[in-house]
This record gives sequence, structure tokens and C-alpha cells, in this order.
Amino acid sequence: MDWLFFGEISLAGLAMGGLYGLIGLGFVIIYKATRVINFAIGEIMMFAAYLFLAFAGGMEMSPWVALPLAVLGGSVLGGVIEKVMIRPMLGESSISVVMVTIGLASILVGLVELGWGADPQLLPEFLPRKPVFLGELYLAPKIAYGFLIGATLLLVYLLYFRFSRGGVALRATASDQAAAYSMGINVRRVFNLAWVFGSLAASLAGVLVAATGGLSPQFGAVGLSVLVVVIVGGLDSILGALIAGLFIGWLETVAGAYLGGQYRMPATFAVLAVILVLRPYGLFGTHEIERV
Amino acid sequence: MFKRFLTRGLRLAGIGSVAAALMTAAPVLAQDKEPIVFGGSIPLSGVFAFAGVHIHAGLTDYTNWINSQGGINGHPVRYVMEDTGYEVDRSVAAFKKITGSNRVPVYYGDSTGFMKTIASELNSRGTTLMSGASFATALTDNQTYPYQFIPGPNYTQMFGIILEYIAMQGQEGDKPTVAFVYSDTEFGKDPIENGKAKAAEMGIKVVEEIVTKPGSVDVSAEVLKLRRARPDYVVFHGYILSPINEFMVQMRQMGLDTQFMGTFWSSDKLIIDRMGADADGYMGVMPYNYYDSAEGGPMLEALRSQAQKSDPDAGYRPTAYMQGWFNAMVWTEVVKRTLDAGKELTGDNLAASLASIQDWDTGGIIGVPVTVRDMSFPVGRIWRVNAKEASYEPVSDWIHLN
Amino acid sequence: MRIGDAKQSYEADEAIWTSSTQKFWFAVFLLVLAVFPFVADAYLLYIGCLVGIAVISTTGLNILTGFTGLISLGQAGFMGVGGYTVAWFSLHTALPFPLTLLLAGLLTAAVGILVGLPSLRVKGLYLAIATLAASVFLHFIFAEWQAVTGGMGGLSLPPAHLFGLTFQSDFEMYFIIVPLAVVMVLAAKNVFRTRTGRAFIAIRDRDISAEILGINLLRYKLMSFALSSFYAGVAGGLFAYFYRVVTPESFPLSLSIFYLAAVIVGGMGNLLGGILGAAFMTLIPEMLNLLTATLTPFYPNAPVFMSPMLGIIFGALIVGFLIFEPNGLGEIWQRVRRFFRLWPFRN
Amino acid sequence: MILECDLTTTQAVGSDVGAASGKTEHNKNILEIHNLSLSFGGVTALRDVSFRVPEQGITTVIGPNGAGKTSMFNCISGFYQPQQGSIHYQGKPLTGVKPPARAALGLARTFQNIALFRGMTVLDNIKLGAHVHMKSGLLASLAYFGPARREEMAVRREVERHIIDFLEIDHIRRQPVASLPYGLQKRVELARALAMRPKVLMLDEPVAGMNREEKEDMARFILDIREEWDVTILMVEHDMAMVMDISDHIAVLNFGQVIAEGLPADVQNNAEVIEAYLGTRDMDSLRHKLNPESEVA
Repeated sequence: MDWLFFGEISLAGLAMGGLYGLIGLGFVIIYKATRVINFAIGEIMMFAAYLFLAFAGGMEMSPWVALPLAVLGGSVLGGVIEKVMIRPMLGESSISVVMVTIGLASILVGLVELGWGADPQLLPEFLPRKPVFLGELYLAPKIAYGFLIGATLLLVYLLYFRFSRGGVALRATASDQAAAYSMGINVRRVFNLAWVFGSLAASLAGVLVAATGGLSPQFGAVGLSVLVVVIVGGLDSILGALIAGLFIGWLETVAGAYLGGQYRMPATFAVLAVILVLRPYGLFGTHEIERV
Repeated sequence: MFKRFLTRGLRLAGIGSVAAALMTAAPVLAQDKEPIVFGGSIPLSGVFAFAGVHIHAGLTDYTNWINSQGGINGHPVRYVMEDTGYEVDRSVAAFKKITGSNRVPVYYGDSTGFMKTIASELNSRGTTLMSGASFATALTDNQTYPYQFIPGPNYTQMFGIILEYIAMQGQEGDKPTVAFVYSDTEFGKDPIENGKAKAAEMGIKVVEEIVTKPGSVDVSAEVLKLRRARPDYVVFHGYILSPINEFMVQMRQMGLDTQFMGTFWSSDKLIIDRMGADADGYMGVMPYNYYDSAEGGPMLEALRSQAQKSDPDAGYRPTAYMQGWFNAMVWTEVVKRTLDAGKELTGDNLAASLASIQDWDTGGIIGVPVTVRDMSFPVGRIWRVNAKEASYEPVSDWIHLN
Repeated sequence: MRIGDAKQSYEADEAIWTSSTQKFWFAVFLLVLAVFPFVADAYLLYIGCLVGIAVISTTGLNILTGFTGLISLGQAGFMGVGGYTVAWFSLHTALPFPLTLLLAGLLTAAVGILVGLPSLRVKGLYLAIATLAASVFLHFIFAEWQAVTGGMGGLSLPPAHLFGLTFQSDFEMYFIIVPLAVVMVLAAKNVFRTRTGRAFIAIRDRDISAEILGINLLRYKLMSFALSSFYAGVAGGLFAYFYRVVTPESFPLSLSIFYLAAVIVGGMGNLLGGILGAAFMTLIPEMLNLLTATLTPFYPNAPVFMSPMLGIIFGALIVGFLIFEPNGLGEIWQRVRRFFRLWPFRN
Repeated sequence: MILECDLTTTQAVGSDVGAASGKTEHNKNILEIHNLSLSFGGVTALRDVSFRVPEQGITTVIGPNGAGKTSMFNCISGFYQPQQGSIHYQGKPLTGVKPPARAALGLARTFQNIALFRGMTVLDNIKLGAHVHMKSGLLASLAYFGPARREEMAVRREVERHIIDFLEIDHIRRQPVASLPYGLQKRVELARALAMRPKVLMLDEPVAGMNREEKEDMARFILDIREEWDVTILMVEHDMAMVMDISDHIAVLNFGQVIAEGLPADVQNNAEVIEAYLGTRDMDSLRHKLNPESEVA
């Protein structure tokens, strides 16, 4: 066995997994606060990446201006989605709400095709091209720097949720909606904030992923991998999303490298199936007690 | 971006206005003869739309041109199409609708899936000859698909042309090595088995074989595999753009001097437009001359002037446009031969006319006279990207497989 | 309340059509279905067959998702199992189509039971994701099990046959698809007149209480999966006979979402709604094409700008129905009927 | 006819508690709970609970909110698995018997927060109760005509004659349950439990949230059911007036433990019970006790 090769593959996988963790975080924030499973997260990522393309490519802004703008655009989109589509569904069955997000995904794809056409696109380069070596291990620069940017946002998020007022409100709402409400927390605002923050994480990840792999209206399919991540980690566990993100990213890449690209999805979905049978609420998720 | 969006809209408006004009223009040209209908399931939307709009433009412009030349033996040509979204069931619906209300001797199919699906219906009708966007190897099987042909080499033949080119580049006794990178789709897997057999036959070693999803995927791990296999040539198949760019950029970052090549749909100018300087040196196999190539010929000139006339702002026309035009050219030739022989326009007669094509001069669309073999045109040429000129330049002679 | 609909017997009271007016209109409907292929052109006939297949599949998904409350993203995969089963038996045996379709249904039901097994432990969205995993695995099998499925290239199969007759054209296939659709919808209707159907609905409404009231959850959830996949398998089998080609790309995830959308737009837990939803969703692209054709003379690049609209309309329908009309077309239909029953005395 | 008979019973019970309960005290116990303990995580819901349910009687479990009464029911239904102890039904342990099987054995119940199936009509809800006594499988259901229809019609006849008429709900049988007022919903739930042909009918707060008239109706139905259906009734109820009126046997739960068990009169005078109810620990039940009419769901 070529351990150097294995090391490099693993590193590439983990770097990608870091981005999965970031998207997973966006997913979990929304789920924790609002109990909505957002099947459109891949399309929100895509939308932000197209915004970046518009700002940095079409309008020829500096990528470092375009990136925050695109991410901001993605978060605004999240907030609008919550207001327009999710809020009217309060109290409906979770199946219905999920279907709303599936419908939303289709709408976003249509809008993107309308605005940018169906052609495949490449984002303007904004990450350094110099190869990155960790000891002897080679790592593609895009994913290395992508990982760093993603990890930074992740850190900021974790600190924010730990210490800020908004973070506390979010956590309180997540743990007990009724109690949070009675404590004077504006639960509706928190719902909206959760969508904004969740979409923000997804948007940044979207731009970074599109920067490495390219962009097209089919980009949203990456959401499937994220779904695996959050189910394996546990829908309501931030830690779970991060660990599962790294693991799934690694597994996908290793399976792809050693077995072939057609094994990437089956490999991760096999893990998903095992988790569903053994620990349906995920590795780190909370098991809810049912009552009659 | 808004500017580009706008120009794109205008360009498309141009295509459309021609299509509309055609409805009214055709009867004027009619010389009291029954029009000949070119039918088409065209993917104006969906994953293949980037090509579909240009295929549509190519077919439209050709129709206008041939009508300006007096049609086919005095029969005016009418092009009737419907958007399919690149979905098989909608393509079939379009076929039924168009063939239901017209007599359609020739038809454009938008995907291999559609071509295979419609085959049984086509065979039992025996009225229509079909070609289209697909270069699938399977369609050259005349037993199963007697009424379908390929407007160029099939994918296996494209691999053959590429491998012949590669073999020619080897120093004496020292054959280059090659790696195949293809997408996990029907399209992607089409020529791989045959390609490996052909390589083995020619003594070219396939040192690595990589399957990926098409489109936006992270390929860092696959690049690492190629880094170890160190092929002299990497042949891409089953992609439009991504992840070809990422393979090329990352492998060059590693300091590898691998030569990258691709088949028809991976050899559009889109690659240069999107990748810029990174595309330099990329090679593709192409059966038609590029719109902006230095080559000439009466038909190529006609194409250029017609394209210019229909949309003066469009400038360069992509390979999909050439492909659409060439399809219509072959249809015209086949219909003409059948009419000249005094035969009815049936599937069998049209197929026989197609099979009779030998050393046909395409007027510069293809640089050499072509001969139909097994319902395909097994000819092509290797082109290389000159990023500075933003164009493909020929690096080989025309290779005509036997 | 209608006059004179008091019933003499419980049998009459529990019939599907409780008034002679209803019976009359159903007879008219059947007559229209029977006459349709003789008057329709090739295009309409093709669309008619497509709607028939969609009705069967939507009814199956409605049983599982609409009536039993188990959301499934695996419908396309299940249809694929049915399609490949029919293709394989047609290529390797001389079985006539009723048998191959039955085998397709049964094999798919077996796969459905297997996929449904986690349903006791996992619920709601987790189950949806389990079915998603199933569809990923099924797609992988279709693409990779070369010897049986023909790999990515798929399988081409001979036409359906029975007693020496072959069913090849759309006209001939219509007489397999549509009667089968009618029978299968009626059979589903029957299920919901009996204890089995009540158990499904009870599980959807309150699964824990249902269990305490004597309903074996696993048994009935699996039964619902089996029944639903049987319908999907038959629909997939018809799909195979209809197109005579099956490839892994014939059954993409988007098809599963299409059927879910048909169930939602039609009305979850409403069989009639499901039929309306299936027809409506199948016809949308065609209606859009029609609109595009109408617009093109005035607005020449209509095709290019109208095409992405399909995705937007598709999504907007899902979202719009869920928010504004959660009971779907079925409910709208009821309203229209009520209106006409009372008209002109009330408006 | 029914009306007459139950009014007299109520009065009799009301005036002389001892006489009403006396006749059932010798009967053997249909349900015996032995040393039952149940906890969720660190929270103990039931601690070493034992009591018995005499056959053919009306046994009521009372106790303040959160005393573990509903948990008790859930253990008997088989929905919760107690960590310790056993439940004997007709002399046999129920350990390991799944909820649906318990229903088939004759353990029927209603729920504290009405658990009707909102997507079904009243009639279908009631018929669902007969589920365990029906046999049609999937194939018979698909075909309908034949065994399935025969069975459905038999159940329909039974439900119409013995339950819908009896509980006076014929006028609503076609209505979806969601549209019914609270009191009627409770009655439909009772009807559904009766369709299960119970041997033990477990009623979880059957009159909670009802007005006086509805409560009286419900009490009358309960007594009639006991008389006409040969059923043992096990009930959880807060309404002390009604409990004392119709119960033959009472068990008092507090903080997951049985603190008293016996005839209504005995329990009423038990010091610990008075402490539990009148002590300041549970304002809620005190309010119920002092002013039972004001209770709202």
C-alpha cells in the first residue's frame, strides 16, 4: 500500500469534508431553531455562487468584494425564503415543509437558468495557485485555501453562538421554543435569523465549492452529500455536522479514488443506511421520547 | 455580467426572429411543390441547452439557406421543432406531435436516450431517417437502428482517431501512455471498452482509468491518481466543461506536462471562453472545420455568410451550430439522391441513399471527401487550442478511418 | 344533502358510487376512455398513455405517502425495478405481458418491503432519507450490474405480447395501460373501504394510538410499502413496454420528485386528487409548449425564455399548493362539484 | 329504557357507596399490577406500584397531576416498558406482549388528549376499533367483493346496532371527526374503544373538560356499559364527585407511588390521601377538588 498516496487522498478528502461540515452547520442551524429540513440547501449554495459569478465575472469586481456580497446575497435569500415560504407553513406536517423546500429548489434552478442560462460556468480565480505541501503531502491549493476560509467562518460561528446575545436566543429557542417565547425572546425573529445564518454558511461554502468544481444549474446535487452528513452527524448537533462532514468528505474521496467515481455516492449512502438502522437520530443527535 | 446577459438575449432574439421569419418565408419560395419537412426534438432548455440553442440556429440557418437556393429539387424545406428540455418523454412527445401533423422524412433527435427509445417506433413506421446530437456507438448497429445515422464519427471512432494521432506522436519504439477520464453516464461510458481494445491493439498502454460524475465535482483525489500514473495523454470523454478544467489546472500545478484531449462535445470553444489561458494546448477531435478556422470551401463560406446574415452580432458560431448545419446538409443530400432516383421518401430508400454516399465533397465543412460507413462518417481531425488566438488550430491531417 | 339517497342496506351505503347520477357519470367517463384512442391523434394518444402510467404510479405513491404518511423519495427507483424486471423477463423468457407485469409488481413489492424495514425505527424525514438511500443504491445496481441490467446502455426489449398478439403501437399499448390504470385505481379505492385502508390512515394520523388500538405498525407499514411499490413496479413495467428501452437514466431522482409533486398537487390521501395531479403534472410541459408556440410569433425568443419557466412553474405549483391549497386539486374538484350540485339556488 | 335504569343506578351509588361497591368486591381480579417501576432517564414516573382491578367493577386511579396515572395506562397498554415489576391480566403476565396483541386480548382504552384519526369519519374511526377482530388481508381488501365485504358489513351491522345507537351518535356518523365538538369527540372515542369488544375498558379522564350535563351523560354511559357489556372499567379521573359516585374501587397514586387503595369511602377518609389533595403541594388538584365544575380542558 502506498501510504503517501493514501495520505494525500485523505487530506484532499478531509479538506472537502471541512466544507461539507460548514454546509452541514448551515443546515443544522436552521433545523435546530425551526425543525425544518432544508432540501434546498444545495440550491441556495448554487444561487450564491452565481451571484459571485455575476459580481466578480460580469461586473468585474474584485473577488474579495464579490465574495462577501455574494454571501450576503445568499443570506438575504435565506431570510426571504423563511418569510415568504416557510412561515406560512408553521404548524404543518414536516413532510409538507420538506416538500416546500423541494419546490423551492426547483424554482431556484429555474431562476438561475433564466438569469445565466444553462451553460456550465467557471468562477473567476481568486485563490492562490501555488501548490500546498504539508510535509511530503501535496494538497490542491484551491481546496486548501477553501478549507481555511471555511474553517475561519466556522470558528466565528461557534464563538458567536457561544457568546453573543443572538446566539443565546438561538440556542434557547432550539432547546425549548415555548420557554424561549415566555422569556421574551422573539421566536419569529429567531426563526428568520436562523435561516439567514444557515444560508450564510451555505452560501460561503457554495462559492468555495463552485470555485473548485465549476458551476452549472445542476450544482445543487451537492446537497445530497450534505444530507448524508447531517443525518450521520445528527440533525440537531453542530459537533455532529462537523465530524460527520469531515468523515463523509474523506470517505467519498477515498471510495472515489480506490473504487472509482461511481462508488462515491453508494459508499456514503451505505454509511447513512447503517446509521439509520443503528442510531436513527445520528451519531450525536438527540433522541426524542415519544408520548401518547 | 449584465452586459453579457443582454448580448446573450439579443443573440437569441436573432435566432428566434429567423425562426419566425421562416414560417412566413417558406411559402413564398415554394414552387408549387410539396415542402419537405425537417423535424426536430431540440433541447432549448435543460442540461443540454447550451448546445441546443446553437443546434437550433444551425438548422434554422441551413433551412433558410437551402430555400434561398431553391430548396431541394424545387421542394421548399420547412423546419419544424419543439423544445424538449433534454428529457426523453418530452422528446418522444415532440416527435409524435410533429410527425402526427407532417410528413417528416428526416428528423433531429436530441439524445442517445431518445434515439434508442424512438427506434422501435421508427422501425415500424419506416418513414423517417433520423440523426442528431448523439454520436453513440450503439446507433451504428444497422440491425437495431436501420434508420438512424451519425453525422460524424461515433464515439468509438473518435477514440480511434485520437489513438491514431497519439500513436503517430511516439518516438520510434516508444509508444506514449494514455489515461481515460470519463463521466459516469451512458454518454461517458460509451467508447471506453472499445477504446481500451483499440489501444491494446495499437500497443498503447492505458495506464489509468478514472470515472467521475459529470459537472461540478471535486477531483483532487483523481488528480493525485493521475499524478502517480503519469500518462503522456489524458483523454476526456462525457464532459462539457467541468471537471476538465480542474484536471488540467491541478495537473499543471504539479508540474506535469501531460497532453489533454477530448471528444466532440468536449471540444467546443466554451472551453477556451471559460478557461482562458489555462486552455492552451488542449486538443480535441472534430469532424467539422471550426467556424473561424482558416479553411475554406463553398459550403463553409455559405454557412458563414448565412450565419452572418441571420445574426450579424453573433460572431463565432460554436461546434453545435456546425453540427446542426451538417445534419441538415446530409439530410438534403440524402433526400436529393432519393428524389433523383425517382424513389419515394421512405426510411429504406433514404437509408439506402445515405449508404451510397462515397467520396462526398462537403464543400469545406469537412476538409476531405467523405464516405459513409455503417451509417456514420468516420472522419476527423485533431485540433489544438491556441489560447492567445482564442481558437482551435489543426495539428493533424484529416484522419479517415476504414 | 340530496333527496332520496337514504340507503336500504349497508352494502348500498358503502358502495363507491352511492347515487345513480354518479354511476351515470362514471359510465360516461369509461365510455370516453374507450372511444378516445379511436378519435385521438398520435400525439394525444401518446400523452394519454403517459398519463395512464403516471396515474398508476401516483396512486401507488399516494397510498404510501398520502394515506399512510410515509414519505418516499424512492418511487423512480421502484419503477426502475419494475421496468428492468419486465425487460429481463421479456428478453429471457416467453412470458406474456400479464405475467411479466405481475412479476414486476411482486419483485418491486419485495424490494419495497426491504426498503420499508427501517420504517419501524425511523419516521418522517428520516424515512424519506432512507428511501433516498434506496434509490441511490438501486440506481447504482441498474448502472453497474452489467450482466442483468445491461449497464449504462440499458436494455431494449421486444413488444408486449399475449396469445400471439403483440402490443407495439401507442394505440395497442393504450388498451393495456388505461384499463390497468382503471382497475388499479379501483382496487386502491377498495382498500380504503376496508380494515387495511383504515389501518393505513390511522398510522398516518396517529401511529402510536393506532398501535395501542391493535394495529401492528410494522406489518401495516410494510404492507403499505409493498402495495405502493407494487403499483410503482407495474407502472415501471408499463414504462418499459411503452418505450421498449430501459436505462438507468430513465429513472432519475427527479422522477421521484415529480411523482411526489403530483401527489401534493392532486391532494395527499385523495385518490381522485392523485389522478388529477398525475394528469395535470404530465400535461404541464405540453401546455407550456403550447403557450410557447402561441407566443413565438409575437415574441420570437419565447422558446428560450419560456423553457426555464417549466422548473419555476413546477416548483411554484408545489409550494403554492402546499401553502394555499394543501388538499390539492381533489379538494378543488369537490368544491366545483358542490357548486354545481346546488347551482343555481346558491352561489 | 336505558335512561331510566341508569338514573336510578347513579342515584343509588350516590346515596350509598358501600352498597354499590360491595357486590363486586368478591370477584377475582382481572388485572393485577405488581411492583411496577418506570423511569425515563433520571426521572421516575412510577415507583413500586401495586394495585388490582377487580373483574366487572369500576376501578378508578386518582392522584394529582403528574402522579403517573397516564404512565400507568401506557404500561398496561404496552407502550411503555416498565423497568421492574409485572402486570398480570386474567392471571397471566403481559410481559413481552406487544401493544396490538394486548388490544386483541381485550384491553381497550381511550386517551387523555383525544386520539381520534382526523382523516376519517366517525364511522370509520369506530370501525377501526374492530380492527383486531377482523381478518381480511391485503388481497381480500383489494378485491373487496367477497370475504372483505362480508366482514365489513358484519362489523358495520354490529357497530350500528350496538354502539352507534347505544351512544346516541347516529346523526354524526358520516362527519369527519375533526369537525365535532369536544364532548362528542370523547363519545366517539368511547365508541371506538367499545368496538374493540373490550374485557377491560381503560378510560383516561373521560369527563375532563366537559360541562355538567355532558359529565352526567358520560357517567351514565359508563355505568350502562358496565351493565350491558360485561366489561371491567379502569379509569383515570380528576372529577371527585363522579369518581366517588360511580367507582367500586379506588387506587390513589402520588409521586409515582400508590398511597391508598380500597373502597371509595375508605379512600376518602385516608389521611395520606387528604394530605396529597389538600396539602399545599398541588394547587391544581386542590382547585379541582374544591371546585370541580370550573375545570377547562
